[in-house]
Amino acid sequence: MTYLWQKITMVMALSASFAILFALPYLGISAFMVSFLLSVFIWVTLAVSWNILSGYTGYFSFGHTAFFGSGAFASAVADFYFSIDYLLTIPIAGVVTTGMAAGLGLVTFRLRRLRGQLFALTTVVLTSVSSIVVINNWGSGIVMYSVKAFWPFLNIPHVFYTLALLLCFASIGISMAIYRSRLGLNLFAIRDDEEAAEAIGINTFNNKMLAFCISSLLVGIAGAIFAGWIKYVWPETVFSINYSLFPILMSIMGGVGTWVGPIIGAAILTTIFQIVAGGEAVLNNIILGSLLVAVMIFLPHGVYNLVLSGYRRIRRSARL
Amino acid sequence: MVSVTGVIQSLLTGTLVGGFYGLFALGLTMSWGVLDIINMSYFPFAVLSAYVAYVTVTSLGLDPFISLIFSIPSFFIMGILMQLFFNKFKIDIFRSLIISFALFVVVENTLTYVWTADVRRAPVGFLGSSFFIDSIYVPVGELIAFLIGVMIVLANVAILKKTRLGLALRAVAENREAASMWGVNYSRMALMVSGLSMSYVAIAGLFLAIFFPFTPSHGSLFIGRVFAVTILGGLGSVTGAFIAGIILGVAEAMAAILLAPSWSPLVAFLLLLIILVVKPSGLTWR
Amino acid sequence: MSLLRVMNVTKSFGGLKAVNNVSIEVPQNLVLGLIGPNGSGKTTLVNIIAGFYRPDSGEILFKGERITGLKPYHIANKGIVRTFQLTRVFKQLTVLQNLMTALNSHKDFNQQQVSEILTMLDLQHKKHVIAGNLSYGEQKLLEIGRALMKNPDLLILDEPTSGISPTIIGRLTRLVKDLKMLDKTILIIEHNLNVISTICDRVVVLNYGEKIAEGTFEEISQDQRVISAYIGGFTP
Amino acid sequence: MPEKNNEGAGGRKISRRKAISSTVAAGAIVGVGVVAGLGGYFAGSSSGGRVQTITQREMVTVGGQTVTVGGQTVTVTNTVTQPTTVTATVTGVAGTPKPVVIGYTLPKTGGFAANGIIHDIADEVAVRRINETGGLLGRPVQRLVYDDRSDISQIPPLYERLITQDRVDLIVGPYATPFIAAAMPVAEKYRKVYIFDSYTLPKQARYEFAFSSWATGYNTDVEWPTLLFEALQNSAGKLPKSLVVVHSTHPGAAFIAGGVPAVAQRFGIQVLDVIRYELGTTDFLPIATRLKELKPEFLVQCGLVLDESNMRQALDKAGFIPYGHSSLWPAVGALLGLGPLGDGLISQSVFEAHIPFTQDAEARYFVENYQKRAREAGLAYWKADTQSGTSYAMFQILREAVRGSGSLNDEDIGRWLKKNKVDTIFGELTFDGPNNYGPMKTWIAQIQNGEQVVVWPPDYAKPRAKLQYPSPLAKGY
Repeated sequence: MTYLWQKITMVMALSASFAILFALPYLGISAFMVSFLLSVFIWVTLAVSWNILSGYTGYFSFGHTAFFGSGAFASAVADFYFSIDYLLTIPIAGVVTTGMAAGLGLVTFRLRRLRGQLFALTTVVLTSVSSIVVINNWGSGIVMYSVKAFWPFLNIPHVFYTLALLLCFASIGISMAIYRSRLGLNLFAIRDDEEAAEAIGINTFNNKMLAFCISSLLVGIAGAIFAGWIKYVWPETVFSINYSLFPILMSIMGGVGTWVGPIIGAAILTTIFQIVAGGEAVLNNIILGSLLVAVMIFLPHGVYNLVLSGYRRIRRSARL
Repeated sequence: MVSVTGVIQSLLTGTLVGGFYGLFALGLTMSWGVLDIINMSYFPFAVLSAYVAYVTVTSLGLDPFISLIFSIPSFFIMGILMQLFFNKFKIDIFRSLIISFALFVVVENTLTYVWTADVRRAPVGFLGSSFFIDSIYVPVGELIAFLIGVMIVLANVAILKKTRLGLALRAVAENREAASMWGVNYSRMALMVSGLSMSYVAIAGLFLAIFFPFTPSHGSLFIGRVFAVTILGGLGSVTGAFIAGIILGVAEAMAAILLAPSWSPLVAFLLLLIILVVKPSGLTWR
Repeated sequence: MSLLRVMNVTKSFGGLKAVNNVSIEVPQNLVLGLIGPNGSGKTTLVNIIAGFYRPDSGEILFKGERITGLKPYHIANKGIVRTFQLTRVFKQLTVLQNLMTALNSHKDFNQQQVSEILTMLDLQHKKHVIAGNLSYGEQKLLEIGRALMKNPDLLILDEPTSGISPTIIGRLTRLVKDLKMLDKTILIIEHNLNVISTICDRVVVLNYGEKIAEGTFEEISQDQRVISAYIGGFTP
Repeated sequence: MPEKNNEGAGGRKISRRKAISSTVAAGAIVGVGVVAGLGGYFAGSSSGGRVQTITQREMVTVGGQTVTVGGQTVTVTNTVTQPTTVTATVTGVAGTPKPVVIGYTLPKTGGFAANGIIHDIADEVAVRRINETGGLLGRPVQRLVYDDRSDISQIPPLYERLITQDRVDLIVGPYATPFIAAAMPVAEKYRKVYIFDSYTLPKQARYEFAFSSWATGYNTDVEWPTLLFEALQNSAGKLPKSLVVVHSTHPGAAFIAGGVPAVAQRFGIQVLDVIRYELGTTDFLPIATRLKELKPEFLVQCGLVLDESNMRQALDKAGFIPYGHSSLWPAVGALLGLGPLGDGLISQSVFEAHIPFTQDAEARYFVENYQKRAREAGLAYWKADTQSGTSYAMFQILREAVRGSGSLNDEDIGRWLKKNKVDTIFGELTFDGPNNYGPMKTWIAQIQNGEQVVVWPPDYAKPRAKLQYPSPLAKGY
């Protein structure tokens, strides 16, 4: 009963906010807001997808850079060299990154001992390996000023905004679904005690693989959309360590392991970055750093938890 | 095409340079493996130590190594303070990452504020030179860095084997709860370890100043390698990290001379991967 | 016929033979006790049965079907569920969620079964407590409950009474007795011989990885080798 | 699982918890939009507000009445040295025309900041010059500079923000090729005139109003090596027999390196090897070792910032230094830090602080003021050179174009630039070639006893300066 009720609210809330965000550009918000929100969507996607694997299973991944960069380049190369329609390159990018994830998973998830560490390292390795491969082939980057796509596509207003929005909500939906599903429970079990999970009959390997593939798929697509939007794909930038680091920070800041946390974290951090861009950049960054420390001290479990407990307090006071 | 001397040369220089990577990773492996703290802030702190050396050389006109007299103690204290902070607020591994990243940002930008983002280079005299054994060259600075690394490793092994602290360290590295049951005063030991790690960082930073011209954001260049070395060496294993560093260095150097420099990191990392698949525990020598 | 047959299983770590050519039969609807001094290879044997270790030699048949070297989750789904010596509940999940993990899908969720098990463990009132906040003893109970959620054909309990308070030991023995009533087949490793004597139909004694005796508690308590294995510390 | 951790005991809480979390979640999702929106808007407006703050220092006279401009973009470095920041608002001063705001981004933090600060100072000087010479169309000029954190994903939002949020009158390019490339589509989208200073992929600057203040020439990958070898032939009177090309994966560097071998062959020089290294490489010993094996007479390194000085040192350690060593855009400061070892390194240059460049009054103004400010800012290498020169010229070009076309309309400015010549601190520039590139005006410079001087071609070379080749430091043959 309650379950059904809150399912309904959830769906309504999601679709409502989607509708709002979808409409925003046509309600004449400034183009800056459009492209800013776009970058927010991409960051949210990255944070949420990181959380799907690392937040839920506790397997720490430093590999988002690899998937993001590879996704971006997969799309750029397909579009520029093989002149494949841009829209088609998006799924291609997804396939490529998922393949990478599957390969890495096959290597690491099979090994029993020191799972966490080993996985962390292999993701670091994957990052540098993929970036080096790309650098050695398309080191000077690819300029996509003329994105090849079937003609009406480019005329769609705010097309990249829409794509990013769709992806963002897709990943939120997926993350939420997993959180509530059997898969989610398995992943939490794996995070708490992998051997016990095996002993109770959970196929840990498959579950981890699934989570990893979903996560990397989302990141790859994000990369492809980023490529089309930024129109200049350069290894140094799409393989920047930020794409590994910031999703982690965002998730932790928002509340790691919850499905809402990363969304909040991403929104907040991206906004802060915009704010500190103006004026005395260096001082702003110092302030930003101190602020992060404060957040982590006073909100040990992330912002989302603060919101939750705050809500509870209201409820309680309301009841009295 | 490549002569024997070339290969030997690369082996040598690779080993020495790898020693520097190992040296750089010591701090991280200690704090990650023993304290469960992934301390990103070590990178800009290393650069800070580099600036200290820079000032010692340019303003005071002294030998860069003099700077250690100042930087090691102060870094040791900073490490202790940092750990006190982490203990006070019971920082777990996740939050340690974000907090130390915040510190990363603060320190790096403070450096930018003080010294500007401009490139600095400390004139290092003979440390930048090299001597020759027949046609093989041995860079002095790298050699010294390597030797210091070796000394630290040996000292560390001695500590682990002989002292009570060492016992405690091993116990904690194995299993923290158990260790605390056996009456290891974790928090005090943590202070010690954190202080040590920071002093290692100070040393690494000194060599940063000796080897390269640097900017406040120079530490970031090493994040990838240092993480790889740390994890490959086996978290908490100083010896492991150092050896992992050497493997990385040699692999890079060999690849650079046999294939192409632009491919060398790839070879190095693939090598790490292979080693891991063969020996998943990492090169844990405790 | 017997549910589980362990045939000449050997497993060695380095030089040491942890389990040496051991054969055991676990008959249907019986509680079999597995005892022996520390390091006699009891837990190793359980790990082999549950698929955590691969035996160097020997075969394991379950319901007449060969399960040697299958993955642990596979064996668990075939109907052998084990608990751990140091309890391993999912500390960040609630009691209910812990039980749920044993199901293969949310669809199999059965309110009645859950409440039955919770009553059996008497943890009904703690349904939504985070497992990590339970007492150690309660965690042990929960772990068994989690195993029961799978309605295993064979339940393996690894030292259920180790390191818990006498009161909980009482609850545990009662629990095992209840299970016996329900005709469950149980393989139980135990130090506490009172527990063994009260609940086990048959007992197998291991020492230095070898089976030195098998029979009813009375029989083995007469056995000279068993007595010498437990130097004196053995009073039925 | 924080969310669960603080769940107390007690029944029927599960459903409520879920209910709570779902509602909160819903809020959060809507929050994304709202938070972001507010944040972004606040960011925009707050900086918009900051545009108004001004500093005493830059008080100037325009059309007889006093106005004050330009405090907005004071960098850390000059607030340190010039704390006299008085805040009043432009609108507060009676009867002043509204200032012309020129918006762009610079890497003030992160990997590219080392050169970012140089550009920032040069731009500040350039803008002050514009204001001292009557502003633009009688209106004072001020810069609105955002920090792109050396992160390319920041570029499009920031430029959108400048154009649509802050509604700046004009924009110019950020620093470094990839960033300039990333901002170009945005400029194109709003058809803003887009002048930039440090872009090295001329073939890819396709936007019709894209203008480079750095006259690299459209075929710089052929023209520059040609000039280099001509310099060797004529100024030094000697060509190397063999060379090795070592280049970074930086797009501009790789582009030029790609052209070198063909040109070298045309000059009858044997190309022994082409070695590519990853951008951000710090350890050059392997490359040095390899060069020691190959023993080329000449080394063409296409790298940037620190690569050359690292390479120099590695070569010295390896005990092999070629007769000649050329590079593209080194950080001269770092090279001078090497002492004598830096001497003899050849590199590209469009401007050095010596005759003939300093014969031009504008150039003298730039040199004096830039070097003063750079010293105040505490830069290790404070001499005016290519980096700062192109940066200054960028604003010169904008100034001339606005004054020439007599309009702030981007179309007019753009069309005027395509047709006319512009006189800059390094001579006359034209934008009539493909992708608006005129002929190459990039020269051969060399570090000679502790300072970088242009040595070729003669009409730009420092008097009596000759290209030194072979270098006396050469060893290991």
